[in-house]
Amino acid sequence: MELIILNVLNGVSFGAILFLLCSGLSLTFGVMGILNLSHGALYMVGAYVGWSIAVHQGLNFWLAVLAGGLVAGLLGLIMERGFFRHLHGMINEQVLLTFGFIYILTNLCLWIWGGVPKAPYTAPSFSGSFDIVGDWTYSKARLVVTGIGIVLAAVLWFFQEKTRIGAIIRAGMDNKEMTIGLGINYGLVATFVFILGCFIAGAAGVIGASLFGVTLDLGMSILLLALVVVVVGGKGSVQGALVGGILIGLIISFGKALFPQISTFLVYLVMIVILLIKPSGIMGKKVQDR
Amino acid sequence: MKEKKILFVVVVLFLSLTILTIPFSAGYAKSKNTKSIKIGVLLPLTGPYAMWGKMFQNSMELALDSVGWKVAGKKIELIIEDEGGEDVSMALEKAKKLVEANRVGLLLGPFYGGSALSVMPYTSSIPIVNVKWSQPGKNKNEIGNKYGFWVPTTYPDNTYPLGQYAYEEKGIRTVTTIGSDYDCAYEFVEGFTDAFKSKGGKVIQQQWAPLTEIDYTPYLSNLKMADAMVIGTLGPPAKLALFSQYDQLGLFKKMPIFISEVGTLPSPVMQEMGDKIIGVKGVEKFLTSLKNPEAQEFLKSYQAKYKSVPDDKASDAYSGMKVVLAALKATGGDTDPDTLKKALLNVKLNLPPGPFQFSEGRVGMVPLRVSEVQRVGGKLQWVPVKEYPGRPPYVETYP
Amino acid sequence: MITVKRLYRPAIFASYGPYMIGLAIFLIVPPFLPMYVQSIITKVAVFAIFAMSLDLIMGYTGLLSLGHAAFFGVGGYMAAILIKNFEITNFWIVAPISIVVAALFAAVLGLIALRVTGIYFLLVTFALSMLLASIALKWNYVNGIYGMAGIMRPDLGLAGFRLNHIKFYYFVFLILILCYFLMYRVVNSPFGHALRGIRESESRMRALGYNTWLYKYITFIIAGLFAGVGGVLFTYQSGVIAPQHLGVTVSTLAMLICIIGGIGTLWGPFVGALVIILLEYFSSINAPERWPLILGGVFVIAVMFLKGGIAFHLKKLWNKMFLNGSFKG
Amino acid sequence: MEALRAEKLSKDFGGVQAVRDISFQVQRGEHLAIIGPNGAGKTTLFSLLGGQITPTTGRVFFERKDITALAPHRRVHWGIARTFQIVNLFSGLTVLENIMLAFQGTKPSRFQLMRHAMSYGKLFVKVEKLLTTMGMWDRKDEFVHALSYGEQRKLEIALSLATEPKILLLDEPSCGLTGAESAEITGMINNLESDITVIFVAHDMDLVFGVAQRIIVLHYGEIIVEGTPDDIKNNTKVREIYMGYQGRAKR
Repeated sequence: MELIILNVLNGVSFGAILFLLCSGLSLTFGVMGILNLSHGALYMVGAYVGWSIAVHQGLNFWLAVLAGGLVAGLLGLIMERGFFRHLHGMINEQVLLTFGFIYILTNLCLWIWGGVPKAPYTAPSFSGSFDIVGDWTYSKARLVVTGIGIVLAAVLWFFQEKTRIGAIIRAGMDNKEMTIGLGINYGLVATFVFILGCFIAGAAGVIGASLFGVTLDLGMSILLLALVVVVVGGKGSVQGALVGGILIGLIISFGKALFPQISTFLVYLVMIVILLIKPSGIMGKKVQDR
Repeated sequence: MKEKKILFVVVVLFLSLTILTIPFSAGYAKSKNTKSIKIGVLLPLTGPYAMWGKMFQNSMELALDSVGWKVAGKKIELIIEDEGGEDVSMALEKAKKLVEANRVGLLLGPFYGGSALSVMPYTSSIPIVNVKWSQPGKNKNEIGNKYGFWVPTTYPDNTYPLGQYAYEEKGIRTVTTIGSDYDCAYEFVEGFTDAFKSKGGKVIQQQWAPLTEIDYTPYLSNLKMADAMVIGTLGPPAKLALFSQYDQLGLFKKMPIFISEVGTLPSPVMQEMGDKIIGVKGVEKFLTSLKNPEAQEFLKSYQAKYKSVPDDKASDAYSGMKVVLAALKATGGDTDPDTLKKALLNVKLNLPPGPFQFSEGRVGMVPLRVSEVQRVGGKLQWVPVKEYPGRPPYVETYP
Repeated sequence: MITVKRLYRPAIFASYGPYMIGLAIFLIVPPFLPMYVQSIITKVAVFAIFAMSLDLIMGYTGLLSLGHAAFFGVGGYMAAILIKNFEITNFWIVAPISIVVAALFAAVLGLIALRVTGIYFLLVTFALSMLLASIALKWNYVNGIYGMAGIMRPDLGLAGFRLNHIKFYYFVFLILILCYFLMYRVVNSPFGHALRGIRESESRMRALGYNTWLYKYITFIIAGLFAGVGGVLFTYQSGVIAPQHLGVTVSTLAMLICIIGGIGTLWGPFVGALVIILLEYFSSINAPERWPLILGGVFVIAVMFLKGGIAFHLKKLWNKMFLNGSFKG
Repeated sequence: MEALRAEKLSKDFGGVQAVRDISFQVQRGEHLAIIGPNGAGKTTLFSLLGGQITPTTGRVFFERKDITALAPHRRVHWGIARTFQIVNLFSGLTVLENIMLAFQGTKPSRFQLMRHAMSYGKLFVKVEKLLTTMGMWDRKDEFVHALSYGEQRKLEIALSLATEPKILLLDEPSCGLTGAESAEITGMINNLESDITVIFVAHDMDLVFGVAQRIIVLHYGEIIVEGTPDDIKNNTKVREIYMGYQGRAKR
């Protein structure tokens, strides 16, 4: 019995991390139609920056989260202003450009932080564990992560559904020309959302590092999972990223426990099935076939 | 029009860059002076094992400093290439370049198992002596290469003493194992379980995680309770995360951990992990707390030159270069494959891990030490608890 | 009443000049290069074939695939399985079977991938190739993560004729010319023109009586077939085939080669392959620790500044010199 | 001889009844115009005939054969060609290449993999004839994106003519053209071969009365009037719909 509870907790907390990562990717993909493959690399950069602040300098964990987010946001600004602005609608150029950034960012991290992987680091109040069922204990850090995930989901949902900027974003996703036609400086809003997405990726990196630590090929392995979640959840919707993240998290954790051999195939299989049945994802907007 | 000009300049610059690099390296091949001995080295400078690339380079250069980069009156030239990480075909391209362009006398490395397997057929077909400080697996076409030498012992032999120790000294009767889903981990676990089962121990569960695994918690919450948990080896992404996840599930109190490579927990990481890892046992050749003179001398000179603590893999590279230098001294600098092979086979040397000698199957024999993480003078350290003398591998080799 | 069979007959040298010069360079120069550069140039030829096959679906039909390496890898793996596990060494048995298997995979995966369009086609092809890569990673029959190594030069079944480095290079170059010729015919045939029509406007093509899905499906198979040819030759050239040769890094490399070379022209990918493979190799020699930085930088520069690719600009330069500027894109 | 018949065609998009049980017949060689204010369902009806969308209820017959579920590209082979309201051409290709593609659309050679596309002498003769009649032969090497809007509209019609259709569906052929250019289009339609049936949708009344032999007026998805151009001219209901729009609605 506890096996099921543990696996559910594992799935949900891993799903929360995936949500933290994918909410940014899903927003930038939905709002600007840009598939930012270097989103995973921003997550890794955030985690490394967080390590420098929290462990190397020994400062407060939440300061590290902020720092990780800011650095990733700054990189996002440079990427958007410098490059993506010129590549609207040219999908394969965007894919190549972002892939180039993965090479650059990974090697820069190797250069700055060296090759040694960093152990997981977290705020002192979150390390350790507490008893839940039978003689099993469960890590506080994972629950904190789940909590952060839920809180961020609520904030982003509120931001997207209830605020004025949220309305503009959703309008832009449905019909970009019309939104611009209404005199809204959609370019500025899109840039803001892109930087926000990158900020969330960087912050998620630090929060994720409290569970997984940081290594050089984190950028690529986390990216593959993020793409699956964005597709399953549906692009452009925060709820989609949350549902997609939790679903994939559960599939992975139960997959590893019950049939470890095929857990890696499972994830890609689910992605392909969803793409075929409902390309716009579970919660995604209907895709107009322009 | 201005924009067209920039484009044109970029294109011309682009093409000249590529054309330029060809003659540069082709010309490079012309410098064939026989006065110096050229040693080609393949190191993982990028990719998942980049952390060890720099360390190997430091240790090798340290060993060469000790002989003033000269042996038998000839200068030694070290040519280092990046073996790349995931793309195993790159290691083969670089090996060809080292052999054909730089005319290296012998080849050191590559380190990653996949790259080693792809380079092996090439080096054995030339032939050229290929000394490696990565551990050989039981894979026939790797260990069967007649000109291949391995300074460390095979995977199973490395963990065999740990299995004996667990059963005899610690009274462990049942174990559960976890490792990454590739043959290096399979063989590490196999070495432990062979020894453990031969004494009568029982393996109640074996779990294998994908190499790119990020989150081990699902495997840990799926653990069956046993006397101990054995870790084969884990893919780079999150091997350290396993220990903190193990702690977060409160398992350190329930089940001691045996790991197959002390290198999994290098000293800077140990200080970060803190006291939860006290009591973790592992097996390795070189430990900073060893007392023999060669070990202390290596430790002091490494720390003096590079300001960081060397670990077991650094000692392998240092020992590898020392063995090669000894053999080259014996052959008077001649790198003919057969003479060099004979010289390497009868090298007997005292190295940081202890007395060293190659087995007939060309695998290094050094004493192995089962050791434990303890807090010594405020710092967490691997402390040797039992030493097993070096002996020929129990795994089949091909002299 | 014009009865000329072919409308265009411009001066022979002006329109075929580039081909002649390119051919001359690649036939005469290699014997003088050191052996390891020869094997790199062979790798250039292999990736030129692979990139051309991607250009068929990306440049001509306008389908963006991020999983084309799947067929490249399947061709390579099939050859490795036949050589290592079945001990069939004759090239004329191994190559055709592997190419057909690659085409079969394209036929099956095409049915799945072509149900969606645009960015979702990109994602489905990406997921399919990663699925194949994770299967190869786990499958002990193909040696798991280390892949299959130790594959020697192909044995052409001619007694006493051994393919050494330079002979193998000419053999691969010959196959490259053959593939180029076949793809050139396909691209300039009515079928090829229909592909360009589909790239420009698929709805218009449907309104003119073309079953556009069938065209895309056939092209997907043809491209898979030629990618299989590239895969087989890659296995012989590099001596090893591993799971990451099925994955996204090789697909993106092919995409970069097409973009830098110039999509929509067949010899663009050839120029792109020459530049990228040489750059990747020599930058990793000259800067062992920092070469990914250089390669990543090249990705970015190429995408931002080389609109249309090197081939486009070379052609413009060529036409300015010979066709006194009557250049059409 | 009956060329095309629609029986109780209706189509609703999620509750919105765009077209409601429309039935009409067209004889071979006849010129039928479909007019009506915006949003009357003209384009929907047109897409139903062209096969781009399938009807919710009702059937379409071509020479008494049921083609309701026939795929659009198959309909072209049977002889039904259509043009698009928004110009939909191959802008990256030359005029000649556009026309060649159109001619090949229904020929078996369209799947030919090996032979050079330009080596079809017979096909080339037809292309040359069509382009000269359209007066675009001298523009044949021009890229479509370099053509003027009027030329693109003419090319749009030329493309559908190139499929040698029995029925030509024209979706607002003169939309956005100057008076002179639309007169040219009217002349072109009138001197088509007599056995080609033309069904077209238009707002330009000169084109309608200059070409149509019969007119159907749609309003809110229903046929309200059907008849010769003269009946329509002085039909009170038609005047009310159009006039009503200009003046204050009486109701």
